[in-house]
Amino acid sequence: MQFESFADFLNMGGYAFYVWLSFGVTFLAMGIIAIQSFSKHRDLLKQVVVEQERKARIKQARQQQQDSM
Amino acid sequence: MLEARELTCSKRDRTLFEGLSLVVEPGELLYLRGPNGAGKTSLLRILTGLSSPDSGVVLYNGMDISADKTGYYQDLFYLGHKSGTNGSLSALDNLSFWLAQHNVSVPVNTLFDVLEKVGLVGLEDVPVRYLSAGQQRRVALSRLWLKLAKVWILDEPFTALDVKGVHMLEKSMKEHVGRGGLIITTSHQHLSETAGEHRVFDLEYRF
Amino acid sequence: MSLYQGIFKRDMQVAFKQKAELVQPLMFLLMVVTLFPLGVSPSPDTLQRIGPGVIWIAAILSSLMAMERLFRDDFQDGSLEQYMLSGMPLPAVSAVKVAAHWLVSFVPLLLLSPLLAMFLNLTVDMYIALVLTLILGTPLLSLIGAIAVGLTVGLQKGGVLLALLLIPVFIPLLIFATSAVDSAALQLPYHAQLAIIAAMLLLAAALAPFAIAYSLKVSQN
Amino acid sequence: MWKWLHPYAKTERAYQLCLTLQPWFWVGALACLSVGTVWGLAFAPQDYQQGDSFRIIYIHVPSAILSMGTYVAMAIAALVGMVWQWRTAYMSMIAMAPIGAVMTFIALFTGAAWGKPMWGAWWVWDARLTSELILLFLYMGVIALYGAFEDKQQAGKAAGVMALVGVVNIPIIHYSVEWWNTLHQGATISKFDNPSIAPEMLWPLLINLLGFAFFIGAVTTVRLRNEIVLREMHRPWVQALAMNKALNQQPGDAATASLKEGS
Repeated sequence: MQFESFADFLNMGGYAFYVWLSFGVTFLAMGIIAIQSFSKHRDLLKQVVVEQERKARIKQARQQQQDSM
Repeated sequence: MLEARELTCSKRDRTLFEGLSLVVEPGELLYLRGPNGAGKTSLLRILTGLSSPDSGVVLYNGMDISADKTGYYQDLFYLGHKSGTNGSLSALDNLSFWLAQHNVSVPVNTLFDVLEKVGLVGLEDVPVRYLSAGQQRRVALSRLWLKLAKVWILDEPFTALDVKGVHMLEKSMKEHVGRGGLIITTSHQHLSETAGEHRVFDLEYRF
Repeated sequence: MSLYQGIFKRDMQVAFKQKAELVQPLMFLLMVVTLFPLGVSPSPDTLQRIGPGVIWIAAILSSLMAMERLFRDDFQDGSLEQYMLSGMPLPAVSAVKVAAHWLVSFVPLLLLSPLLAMFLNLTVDMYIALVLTLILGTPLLSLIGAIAVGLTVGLQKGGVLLALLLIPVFIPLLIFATSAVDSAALQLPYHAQLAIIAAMLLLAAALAPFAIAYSLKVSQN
Repeated sequence: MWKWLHPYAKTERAYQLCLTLQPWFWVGALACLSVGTVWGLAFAPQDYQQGDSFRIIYIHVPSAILSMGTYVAMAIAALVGMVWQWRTAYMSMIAMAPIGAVMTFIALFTGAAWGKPMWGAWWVWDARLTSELILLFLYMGVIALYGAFEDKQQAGKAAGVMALVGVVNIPIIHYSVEWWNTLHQGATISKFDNPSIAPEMLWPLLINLLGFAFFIGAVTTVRLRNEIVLREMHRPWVQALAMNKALNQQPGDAATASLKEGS
């Protein structure tokens, strides 16, 4: 271990702010792109279901018009 | 009662019509006929106050519309060539915003029912640009049943409508006239008897 | 919702549905600003000297790109006619539309300004002056720009014409804004310049809506 | 040639491939990233010149390398799409673009944060950072172009051409910016030399590089599946997939029915 104590590790030889800021932003950005991709996947599948129901409603409305003609 | 006195209008230095006067009483359907380029659309736009004539005046209930517009616009519904709906919004949003602008409050279910009446079931929340021209026309037409306007000024309302659409529109025109409404419309297909009796006003093409 | 909410909310929703048209002027602004260090010189003090001018010129050019969106869609799909027939006074409608346009195009520009200041090595005082001039200047851009957009909305090739009409009119704003930031760099007070910009803004806020309404009627005719 | 690749031109096979690859990518990414970061932060020796601030290298260098690498991979996918007319190639190209842009942003941010203690300013027009910024603009261009088209088939082809134009320009931009930088060397910015990499410093760097690559692979598979579902929405296999996904989650009522009462 390069550092004597955990506090020294956190201090990063005086550059704590820059090191932890860059690591934080990096993993934050990676997290955001990953989560965004997964939630888009969920929304897309939900959208497919909505499209299915929309088709069913349109078909059903067409039937009603045929019968009422 | 909508009256036009001595209207003159020229577009790109060609006088479309001059000294044109007409009176339309409530409970009357005026069918404006004329070849392409005769100035039908320009006349309609002048009657709605959207564009101003070179000379002459348009009166609604005896008052000049260019002076006090709010009273006239409260009773007016104008359907132009353009549908007046934004492509990226859905039919539902377009209509609810339009109603808000015209100070008409209508429960959401009525929106759905009117859209069902014009045959747009299931397409209520689809962005309008994905709809066909005829369907977009129906979204614009569905405003007829949402805002109870006395005066209907329709510019070729039947374009891009299928047979069922035309029949429905003519039936509602007949009902509107029956209720004492006033309609001025142009159309390239002759009005069938379902639209009830109507007066014809001919606009010749001037060179 | 009330009358004017009908327009404001509609513009907001349309704007968020067409996100690309919002982001592109901002990217244009960022790219124009990055051209200057490459073209002129990367040394920090040169950049600091030309910084305010560069940011303001880039802001004006990028606003010209976004400006056309104000009435173009509404004119083409006929919504503008329906506004005119809605009984709402057209100057009020134009004011609401300009406010919505300002919120959607220029507030992101304000949010981007720290990055631009960093790229051009502006000091903190200069940055504060820059933000103040942006807050006062950009509504002025929107208001005056809307008049020219109202006039050119009917034409097919309105884009370049819009720039020709508006750039001369934006010159006073450019002069006072950049001089305010420059005097901030020299630690001199810059309230005079801000006051002049504010005066121009108030004048535009009072008169522009009527001019916009008139220009829309002209292009509708 | 490349016979084994042909079946993956069809979208359903490509979807299954992504499903099988994805868990491995995620496991690889998590393992390598955690090992590499901890090793780099805690156990790697300090740099004699810059002390501990140089540890930012363990994320700056991998993200910089991979931002360039993802763009090249994107261009290769575009080329494959163009030459063999594979739709999945175009889809994977546009699936990679956002992550490449994120990698470039990371490289930019960490480069600026690393440079601050050295140069005293958050942003300096250093050669590497400037070409990284231009790369970000190239990414933005491809993404914006893809988004501008309504028909995604056309969008793929157009963005593909831009990706190829971009990849040809990357070396040109790189060397012209290097030359521009030396031209203005006289300016006040002092160019700090690359820290000499001792072997025990290098290992965590390589592990992190692998970790980042796995991460990019993992997110690309997810986004590629998104793109496939988006483009093949009317295909029966996508509808079956979506239906049973919705059923085993919670058989909610039809979405549009709630829209009718809810809005």
